[in-house]
Amino acid sequence: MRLSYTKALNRALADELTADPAVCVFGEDIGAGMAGPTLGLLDRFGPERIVDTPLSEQAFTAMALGAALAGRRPVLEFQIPSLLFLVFEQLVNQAHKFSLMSGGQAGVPLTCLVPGSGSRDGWAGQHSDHPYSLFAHAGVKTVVPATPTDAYGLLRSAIHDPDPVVVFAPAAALPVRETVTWELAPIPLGSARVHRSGTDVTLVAVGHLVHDALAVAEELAGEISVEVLDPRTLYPFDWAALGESLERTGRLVVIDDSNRSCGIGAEVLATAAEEFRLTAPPRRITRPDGTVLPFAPALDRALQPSREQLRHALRAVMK
Amino acid sequence: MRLSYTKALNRALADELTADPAVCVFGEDIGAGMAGPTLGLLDRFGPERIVDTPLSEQAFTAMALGAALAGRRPVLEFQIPSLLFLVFEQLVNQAHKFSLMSGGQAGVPLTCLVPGSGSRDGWAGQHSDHPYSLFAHAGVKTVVPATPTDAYGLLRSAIHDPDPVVVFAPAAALPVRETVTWELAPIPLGSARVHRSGTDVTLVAVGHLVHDALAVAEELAGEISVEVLDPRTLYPFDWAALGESLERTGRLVVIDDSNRSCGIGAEVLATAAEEFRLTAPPRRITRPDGTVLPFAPALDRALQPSREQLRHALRAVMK
Amino acid sequence: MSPGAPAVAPSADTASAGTAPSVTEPAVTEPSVAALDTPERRYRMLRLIRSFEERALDLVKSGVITGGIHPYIGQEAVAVGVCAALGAGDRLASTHRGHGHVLARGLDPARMLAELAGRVGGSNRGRGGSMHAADLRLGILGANGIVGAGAPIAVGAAWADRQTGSDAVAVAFFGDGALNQGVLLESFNLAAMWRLPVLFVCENNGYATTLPAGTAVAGSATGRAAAFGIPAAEVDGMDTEAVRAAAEEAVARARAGGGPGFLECRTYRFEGHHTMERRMKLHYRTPEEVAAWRERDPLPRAAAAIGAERAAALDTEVAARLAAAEEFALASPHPDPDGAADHLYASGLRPRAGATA
Amino acid sequence: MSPGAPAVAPSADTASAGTAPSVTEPAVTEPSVAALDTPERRYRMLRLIRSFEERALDLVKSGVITGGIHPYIGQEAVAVGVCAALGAGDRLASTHRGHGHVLARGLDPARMLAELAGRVGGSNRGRGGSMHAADLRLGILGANGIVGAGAPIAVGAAWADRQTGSDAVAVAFFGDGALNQGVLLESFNLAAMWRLPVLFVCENNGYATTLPAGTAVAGSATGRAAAFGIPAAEVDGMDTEAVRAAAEEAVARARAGGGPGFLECRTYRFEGHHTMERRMKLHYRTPEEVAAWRERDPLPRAAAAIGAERAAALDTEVAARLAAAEEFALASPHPDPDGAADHLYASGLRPRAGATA
Ligand SMILES: Cc1ncc(C[n+]2csc(CCOP(=O)(O)OP(=O)(O)O)c2C)c(N)n1
Ligand SMILES: Cc1ncc(C[n+]2csc(CCOP(=O)(O)OP(=O)(O)O)c2C)c(N)n1
Ligand SMILES: [Mg+2]
Ligand SMILES: [Mg+2]
Repeated sequence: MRLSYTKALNRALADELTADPAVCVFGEDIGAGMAGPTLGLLDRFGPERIVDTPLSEQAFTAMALGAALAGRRPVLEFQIPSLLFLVFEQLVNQAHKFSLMSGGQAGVPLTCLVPGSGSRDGWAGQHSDHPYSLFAHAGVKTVVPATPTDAYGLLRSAIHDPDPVVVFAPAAALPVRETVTWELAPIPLGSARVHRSGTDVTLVAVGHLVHDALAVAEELAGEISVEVLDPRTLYPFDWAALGESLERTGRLVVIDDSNRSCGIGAEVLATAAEEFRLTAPPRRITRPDGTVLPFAPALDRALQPSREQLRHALRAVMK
Repeated sequence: MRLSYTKALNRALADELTADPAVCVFGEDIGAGMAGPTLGLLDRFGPERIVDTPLSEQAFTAMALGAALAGRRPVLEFQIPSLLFLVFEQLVNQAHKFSLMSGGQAGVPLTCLVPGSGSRDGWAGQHSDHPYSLFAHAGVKTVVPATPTDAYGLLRSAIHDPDPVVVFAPAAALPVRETVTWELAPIPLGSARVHRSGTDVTLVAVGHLVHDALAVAEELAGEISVEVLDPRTLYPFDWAALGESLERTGRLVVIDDSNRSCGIGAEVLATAAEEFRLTAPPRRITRPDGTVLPFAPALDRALQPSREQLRHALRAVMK
Repeated sequence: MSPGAPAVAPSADTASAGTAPSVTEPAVTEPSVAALDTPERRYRMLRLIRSFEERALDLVKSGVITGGIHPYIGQEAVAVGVCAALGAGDRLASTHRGHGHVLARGLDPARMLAELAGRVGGSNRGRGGSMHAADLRLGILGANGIVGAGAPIAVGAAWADRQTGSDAVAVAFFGDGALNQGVLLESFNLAAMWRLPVLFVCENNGYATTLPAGTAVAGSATGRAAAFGIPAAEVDGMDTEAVRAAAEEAVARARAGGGPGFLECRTYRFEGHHTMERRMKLHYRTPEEVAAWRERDPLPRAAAAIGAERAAALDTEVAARLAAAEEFALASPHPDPDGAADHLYASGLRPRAGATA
Repeated sequence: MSPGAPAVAPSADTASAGTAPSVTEPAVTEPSVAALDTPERRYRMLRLIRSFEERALDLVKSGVITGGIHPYIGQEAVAVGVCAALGAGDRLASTHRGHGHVLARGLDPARMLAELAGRVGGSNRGRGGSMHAADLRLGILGANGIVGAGAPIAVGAAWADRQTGSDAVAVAFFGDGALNQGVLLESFNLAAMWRLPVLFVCENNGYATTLPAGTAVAGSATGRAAAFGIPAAEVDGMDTEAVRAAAEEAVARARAGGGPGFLECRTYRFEGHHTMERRMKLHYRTPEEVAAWRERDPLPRAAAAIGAERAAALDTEVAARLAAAEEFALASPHPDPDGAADHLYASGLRPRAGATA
């Protein structure tokens, strides 16, 4: 079977909706399946479970929290990554905090899905954020799948999880297709995936950058043996997998599409510096500090992590 | 003169209001001066410049952006740190991005002031956040003064700055008083302050933790020579000052009251590991990942950075 | 774990106590909602709330309650009148000034007081405090530290309940200040558009902290709700029976599928916004205004309806109950700091500590 | 730098060009607002917007414009009617569907087209694109990528202008979808409470993307504004003169200190929500509905008022202007990637790069 990333999200939703009557989806234009992941779901599951919402992100996010407390497992689709800014209060200050503040009376099984995070050509400053590190800081479970199989498996686990989870589907990963010969299955949150083993450098790549990482690793294969590690879940992070890899390589490069300061790249470097074996100074490739992506395509690309920067960093840590 | 931290903020506001008729203040209960920094300002400057707002944080934050574009320099007071979550969209997606998106047509000189950030005894989960790292990630200028003099000088510079700035006044620093024998003056954003020189370890401390850092450094003086560096501005960070200090010490400990993952502590460790001289693995002391502060005082304190942890970390990096 | 079900993750507090039941553990028996079906029971609840708050004020002063509270004194008729209109399966979302709401719904004052004292016997195991009291078994979706935040949560619960075929109604309490929060207004629209069984209860006590409602709310509260197509009524919030009558009507309509309702209860808080206010010199209300509203105290009115003697007997009963509650609260242990991060994740995920060993 | 003043930070784009003026540089002369004081001028502007959008659709198809646009075609009467009511000192905040608003205000179509093509000659130096077109010298506070976000910005500008003693008015354009954004409703309250000179213009084109307004907006748009005490009128948004008359009345009242006004302009977009929609099979509107609204196209009506001959002459004039605009846009250079982070901070702060050398 040839599986596209968007279709994988679509199947994960359909499978969870089928498996558990408590699952429901809220979002804008999801009946029409505009963004892809909800295509055909309205016909199959009806308007009681596939709920087209007015443009009231704050209210419907808090509604999802209320519905979760009443026994549902809502999934929310957001058309733009920065819409998560609009619901930061509802997600972080309400949903994330409910379990502890209530003394463990209930979890809040709520999943936010952003199909098309990061830069999309021509969408400019307010539509091109990749704010996953904000949620990793707040402590909301944060998932950034790189491949269709992972997108399927992680979204299912996210929906199944008793806590709020945000799933970022990078725009640049949506065109990825995979030939799937095995049965699709849930993939536990918090477990990394080693896409390629190597002995010289551990290259941690996030989301769509996994594919760039693999391409560059292949390209430099004769020169440097690069292990490509995809954390898949940024929070909780699979520190054990990172530690094991660094035990072998001792060298670290991270490629991460979020802003530099206090991004997940910083966290990986910091934890590695504190706790793991490093034989050379680590490197990270990120967006610049405080990035706002400009509209013009060449400017937009100039502020995103590039393969050229990655080659340079890999060579630099080998020196 | 004996200057309290809150009085310093109050004087900075009064001095900026006096110096520049474009400065105005928006916030809740600021006419009554409930939180302290605006005490007496309504009487002095009138309701046209000291504006008590209804509970519409989103609208008045965006209004401040509009007012800034029309030539004003608004200051917004927020009663609770998490109210910044509520206005994340207006602050980050609108105000921060305006300059670049407009091709440099205008800056947005808007200052957000949070008097009483971090834990306040008994205020529990939704009132005890210290979310400065979120803004450092987003790229909004972020200031956390530790002392009354710094609070005065940095708030003045924040108001004067042509870009949005968020100023966190940690609740635990508000009781600090200082005997001031010099004239108070603006302090430039982005410049760190070495409170205490030392040769063994560079201890980077944020906000109220500067005072804990100084106390522990003093206590361990016979054992370890600790340099206490207060960045004062978390974004932009004074990397040059950190580099210089590490050039001398080669060892790094950070104490930071934000959540561990992707916090400013992570950023300092990451940048140091990448760019500066480190002769031992660095350490950071933070809140745990994803912290929600529980109500009971002993639980609340158990999740905040402690002097005991700091002593332990300082000794650990010396091994 | 099934969603919404109590998630009892292992806790340091209880781990040390083993599995043996202990007096300081939260009650394991299913609590039941308060019966408020007679004037006596309603009067008793008014008194319970009033006396609870008075006791809480003392405990704030003595330092047993850390951080202070937003006292509900003066507004009791609203909580009691509204909760009297509810059935066992209904739910409510409360506010920063929530003690009255949760007590009127049936939360045991002993567990509420233990919560205020930060003890493991508290409704939230000492994790929530005044602004987060919750008991999902009673349909209490939580007090809330953020103004306006509870309303959409109630709307969501109402939506979910309706989907399962239940005829439950959800109540959202909020103040006049919340009328200017965008998310509340968004909630009006969703509830109205989808004809959800929600009762919006605005407790207009005239002020949002120091800001008079008259300088903050353009138009009227009822007009605002009505603009979304929500039937809206103004009620004397100092009159328990008037509130109850209006609430019963709105609840019945909502239960029957008639969509949301809105009540503006005109009321007053006799105390400051928060206990902190006692330490400040604020002048936003005149002593005359406070005195005039105190004349309209809901308790004497409710007492008159049942007779002084009966009221006095109930007062005694309440006093005894609260004395026992205080005893329970103060006997309940402080939580173990080792369990400070307990319950952070319902999945049992343990966060990394703030420092490495 | 003084607040609000154009902040012209050194840019890699211009640095290489030295100080010599160049045809591709943004015009340094002060632009002026469009004169829309006669039926001819209004017709010409309707045509300019229509033809601009048609040209833009072509350029999206040919790939010159990256990412697509939200076409304004069909709604031109609203932008032209409203902007005809404004004076030089007034301001406006626009939306994701903003080309019509900014052109009607006087933004040079050459600079707008250059912006859509991502060139340095664009209104925003190629940094903003379709959804962020701004020109502060014309009082254009920016299009906006977030629904409802522009309104409070306009309210803030109105507040600031009034404080300085100016009698300027600020217009906020938004769609029917925005009526359900909390921040917009909060803005109604603040504008009403403070009697600010704001004109809220709701372009109700019947849909928020695929969602019919009838299933999204409980009550009515005008009723919602009226509930905040804002005089509200429904207008035929396909009739330029009707829009202008209603806008003039509201602007005059606001200018005289009478507070905000609200217009619901019933209109329709002839194209899809976004050019992307052409690639999808969506069925939320019937062909009959689209055809019926096309019958009400504002251009023929405006043309009839001035005579076919005059209209044809203006069409020719507009065509020439747009041909020149396209020429300008395509001749304008692409910005230098080295300057990608230019203008991020008005203070001139340069962010750290995403990779170390
Ligand atoms: C969104 C938000 N803004 C501000 C605050 C701080 N605050 C807490 S209570 C309050 C006043 C609330 O007034 P109202 O809604 O009338 O309720 P009341 O206190 O009168 O019961 C304020 C400003 C908050 N908690 N949440
Ligand atoms: C707050 C927000 N939610 C969702 C979106 C995605 N989005 C962009 S335009 C649009 C529809 C807007 O409808 P309306 O306000 O009626 O304007 P129209 O497109 O009809 O002109 C949506 C959902 C957004 N940009 N901002
Ligand atoms: Mg009130
Ligand atoms: Mg529309």
